[in-house]
Amino acid sequence: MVFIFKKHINKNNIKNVRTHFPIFKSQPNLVYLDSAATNQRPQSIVAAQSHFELYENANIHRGVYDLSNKSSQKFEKSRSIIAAFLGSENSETVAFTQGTTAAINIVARSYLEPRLKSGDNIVTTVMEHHANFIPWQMLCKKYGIELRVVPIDQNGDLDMMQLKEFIDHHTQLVAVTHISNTLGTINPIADIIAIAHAKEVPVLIDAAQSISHFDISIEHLDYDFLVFSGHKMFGPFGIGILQVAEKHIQQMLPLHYGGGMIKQVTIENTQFRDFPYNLDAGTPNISGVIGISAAAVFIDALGKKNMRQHLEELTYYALDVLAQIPELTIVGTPKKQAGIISFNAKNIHPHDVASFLNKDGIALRAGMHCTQPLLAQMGLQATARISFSVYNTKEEIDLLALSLRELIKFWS
Amino acid sequence: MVFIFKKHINKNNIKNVRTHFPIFKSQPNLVYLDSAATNQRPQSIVAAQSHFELYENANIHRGVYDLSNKSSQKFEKSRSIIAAFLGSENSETVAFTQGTTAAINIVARSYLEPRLKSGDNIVTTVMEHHANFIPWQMLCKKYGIELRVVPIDQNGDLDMMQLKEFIDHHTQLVAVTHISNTLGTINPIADIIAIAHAKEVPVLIDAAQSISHFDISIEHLDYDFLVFSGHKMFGPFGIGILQVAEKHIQQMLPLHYGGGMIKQVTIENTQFRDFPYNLDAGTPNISGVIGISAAAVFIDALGKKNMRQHLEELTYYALDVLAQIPELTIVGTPKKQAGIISFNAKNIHPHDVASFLNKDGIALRAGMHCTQPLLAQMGLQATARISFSVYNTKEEIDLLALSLRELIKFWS
Amino acid sequence: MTKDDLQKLYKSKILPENEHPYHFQEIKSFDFQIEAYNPMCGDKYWLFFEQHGNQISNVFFHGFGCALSKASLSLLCKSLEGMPHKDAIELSRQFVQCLTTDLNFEFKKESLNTLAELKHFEGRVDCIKLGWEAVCNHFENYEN
Amino acid sequence: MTKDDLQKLYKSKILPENEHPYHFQEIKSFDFQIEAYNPMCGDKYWLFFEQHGNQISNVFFHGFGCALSKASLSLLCKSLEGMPHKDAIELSRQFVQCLTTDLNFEFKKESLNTLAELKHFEGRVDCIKLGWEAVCNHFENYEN
Ligand SMILES: Cc1ncc(COP(=O)(O)O)c(C=O)c1O
Ligand SMILES: Cc1ncc(COP(=O)(O)O)c(C=O)c1O
Repeated sequence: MVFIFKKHINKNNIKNVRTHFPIFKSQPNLVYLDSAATNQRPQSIVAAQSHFELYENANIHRGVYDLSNKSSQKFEKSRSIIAAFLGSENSETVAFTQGTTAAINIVARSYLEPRLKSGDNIVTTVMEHHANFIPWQMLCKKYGIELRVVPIDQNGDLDMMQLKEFIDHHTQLVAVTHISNTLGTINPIADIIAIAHAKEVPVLIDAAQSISHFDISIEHLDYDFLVFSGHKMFGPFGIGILQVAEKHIQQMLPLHYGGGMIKQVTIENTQFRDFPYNLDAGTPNISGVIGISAAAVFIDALGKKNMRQHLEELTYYALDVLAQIPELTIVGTPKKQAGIISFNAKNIHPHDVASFLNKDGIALRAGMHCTQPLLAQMGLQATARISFSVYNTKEEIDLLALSLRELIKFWS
Repeated sequence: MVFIFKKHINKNNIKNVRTHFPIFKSQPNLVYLDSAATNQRPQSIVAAQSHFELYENANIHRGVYDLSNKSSQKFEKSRSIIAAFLGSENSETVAFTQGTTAAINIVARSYLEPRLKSGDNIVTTVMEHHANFIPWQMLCKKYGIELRVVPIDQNGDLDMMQLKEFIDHHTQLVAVTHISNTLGTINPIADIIAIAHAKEVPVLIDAAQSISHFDISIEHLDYDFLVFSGHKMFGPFGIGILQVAEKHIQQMLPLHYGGGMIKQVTIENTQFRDFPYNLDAGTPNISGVIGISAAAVFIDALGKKNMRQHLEELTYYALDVLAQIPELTIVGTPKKQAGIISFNAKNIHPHDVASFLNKDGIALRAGMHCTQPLLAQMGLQATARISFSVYNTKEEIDLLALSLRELIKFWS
Repeated sequence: MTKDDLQKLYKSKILPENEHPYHFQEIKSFDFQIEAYNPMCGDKYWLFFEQHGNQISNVFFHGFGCALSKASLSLLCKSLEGMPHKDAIELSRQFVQCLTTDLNFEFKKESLNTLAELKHFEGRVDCIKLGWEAVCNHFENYEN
Repeated sequence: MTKDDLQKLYKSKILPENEHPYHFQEIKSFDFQIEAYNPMCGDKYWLFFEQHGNQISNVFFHGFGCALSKASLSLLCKSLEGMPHKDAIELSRQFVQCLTTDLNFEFKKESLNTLAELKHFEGRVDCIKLGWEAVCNHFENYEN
């Protein structure tokens, strides 16, 4: 079974990377511009998982036999691969979750909730995905504390002055996205972390949209919590990561109760293991864990710098090309932008845009992108959104432009 | 891509079913007796998932383009397949979870916790897996209410008299396993449900060990909550099912907050969808869902009756064969038993048994099997456990016996 | 549906209705109003009903959404006007059923039949049924 | 490790130590005791220490576990007796490190070297290190 990395992936052949994604072989005309929703999957990562399931499958931890041992080793090895991928030698900073949403909710419940007291506040921003907004909103409602929502300016950049004012000694957490999944805005997270840490406030970074092409290292960035999903980094659904800075590890309570996370159970009482193992209640998603670590290996093989460069080229090219269609309005013109562009076509609702472009084989999203507060602030009901990954090309953007022009002509 | 069900599976060829499991082709001498921990995976189910990931992958719900539409359809179709598999036409009784453990914890938190008041009690049994014990223990501690733990008799059967006495009008839930994962005891769940319902007490059935070979239908059994895992029914890790009777659906609160489960979000407030969609916070494990429904189809194709018969034959054969080795003690002799046998060898610790048998290619579990209260009641520190699935054979049991005899001889 | 079919359909039915929607205006005095909102995509309309006794006399609508939802609402207004509540509910139910199940009905208004055929226009059925479903829900919750 | 190797090892080192463990008895008067418990498998022992000042004079142990953990504890008792705390901690740490990292130490007691080589006996390292780790943890928590 030599599925894995059959074709050599490296920094010189990012141009050929599309061949690693079988969907483009079976559907050569597919123009997939929805990678912000989920990435397509390379052969090697899917094979890493299915190889495990077909030939190496066993439950972990408590097995003495070879199959179970190897499975346990692969599982814990995956944890150290992810830790290294995030700039840490300590694999005990890394917990496996169901995805970004679950990871954020765990921080809300296992870390933040027990320490909230009246007079506290939580700082987040208006551009967050619902996953990084509703959990804080709900906590604030439950405890009657203040949710401080940093607005954006007319370009789609965070109002940093406001952010600075919002963070005070009663702030229990700053939760902010690295890249907006609707506008593509790249937020200055290093600055935000510095501002928050100056007031001794911990920071959660939602890296769902940046993990595959930005260097993210706890050593350099010094964030307190980092969250992201496998399926937005070429890996599988149903698995995500919560990385927790060493200084907070002791404060992380379990989420669920069950096997795997316990030390001792009597009829009267139970003692739990420490983070990250206290989050492994029940059989973990072992093949998902293997998949997400294979994804980290895949990304490192391609090189995040190359990926980012590729995405930036595509983004600026698309911004240029779309600007030449007068009936289009680009939504947001942030200082720095990567991989994601929202736009609207005059008189044509985003859903109609998506339906017509679909007939030309172009896959894009229309709607609110799980960012209703953002759209409300911008006075918009919906946008059409394109988003890129490593397999996209400039030719696809040309096809998009062609299709849009045709639609606009048809509509008028 | 005609991976799927390449070989025709039906009720007549249960004998040949082993050929559907590639691990036994690549390791022909593997005697896998740990299916209670996790099943091996047939080609068709792994292929159903990887085919989706490689050729049909897209995020669900909010996409207008074909790929996303088909993905959404497959996702919701999977829900109805599972509902039908569980005897319901109403797919809205079925929620996807991470597994059995997560499903039980959701019932504890989303259903039970908000209705607990002082003077209440929860009834469970001493033979539960930690997953169906600790969540109730924790709730009882938190609210100062009583956890009533039904003991077993010396055979390993539930003390039904005690169970009957424990359930009263202050009981908020009875949580019981269908089959003990340590003793193999089949509990009389129909009787238990009748007893509980006579006092209007809802019942949660942990079907982790029975789902693949027992007819379990909400129409006939009338349970209130049913939970099980994909990976113990030939499906993937990281996915499980929570089925909720229609009458409780309205009471199921969300667990996590995020995209997918919301109706409307403003800066001030959020409205949620109803169960089961209110549990889909964040991107669900789409390929896991496809995998678990493929597993249901696989099981139906084999026929649960055939599976059960096969398991019973193996179980009784093994009980016979092991009884002929005088140095062995079978742990538990319940009235009805299926698929699982615990035993101990005189003077040889279960771990040493497992290590030596491993050298003969026999994979079995040793330890406490996440049932510490049960082992404590039985005065045991650990057992060796064998468990069967559809791919096991009598020849394997003979090999097990041979290996055990050799070990016992070596040890003495 | 091919691209060609889609274009024909839009050209002949949807776009005209979308560009000149019937009774598309916000009115201030009405007998009752219904919100039709799809949180997944952001389409949001208000329907304003005027009635004499149990007879719907006028329906207006206003809001924001795609061409399909707007065209469908425009047809809804035209269709329900003059109907007793009972018939309006019946028609709305049938129309939603038609879009979401295998059942087929023959509607008097040809344009409704055209719309109903779009049940296989995947990913957009929600747009078409938006207003109709809101009407059903309203009457289920408030009238019965 | 082949089956043959496993059998040889058990025959020559583990089983004798397991069948005739050193100081395997529950004693009532001691200077301090340490619990060695592995919740994953249920192995559970108590270690009983007698000391003169900072010098460990006797170590007894009692409890239930597999042949490996028992043999390892038996060797532990033999090894630590007569040592000052400092040396006992040092030795325990080295032994655990030896089992769990790539580091290698040469121990004076040949039987310790044999045990330490079992670091590649997958799935059983926990059994071997059980008592030693308990000693490390005890001194870290209570002495320092
Ligand atoms: C009876 C029983 N309940 C619950 C569980 C927990 O299942 P999972 O680990 O898949 O959440 C198991 C599996 O070990 C089990 O056997
Ligand atoms: C910025 C951001 N945060 C969070 C999420 C939620 O991720 P998941 O659905 O994988 O939990 C997404 C994905 O849509 C996202 O783009």
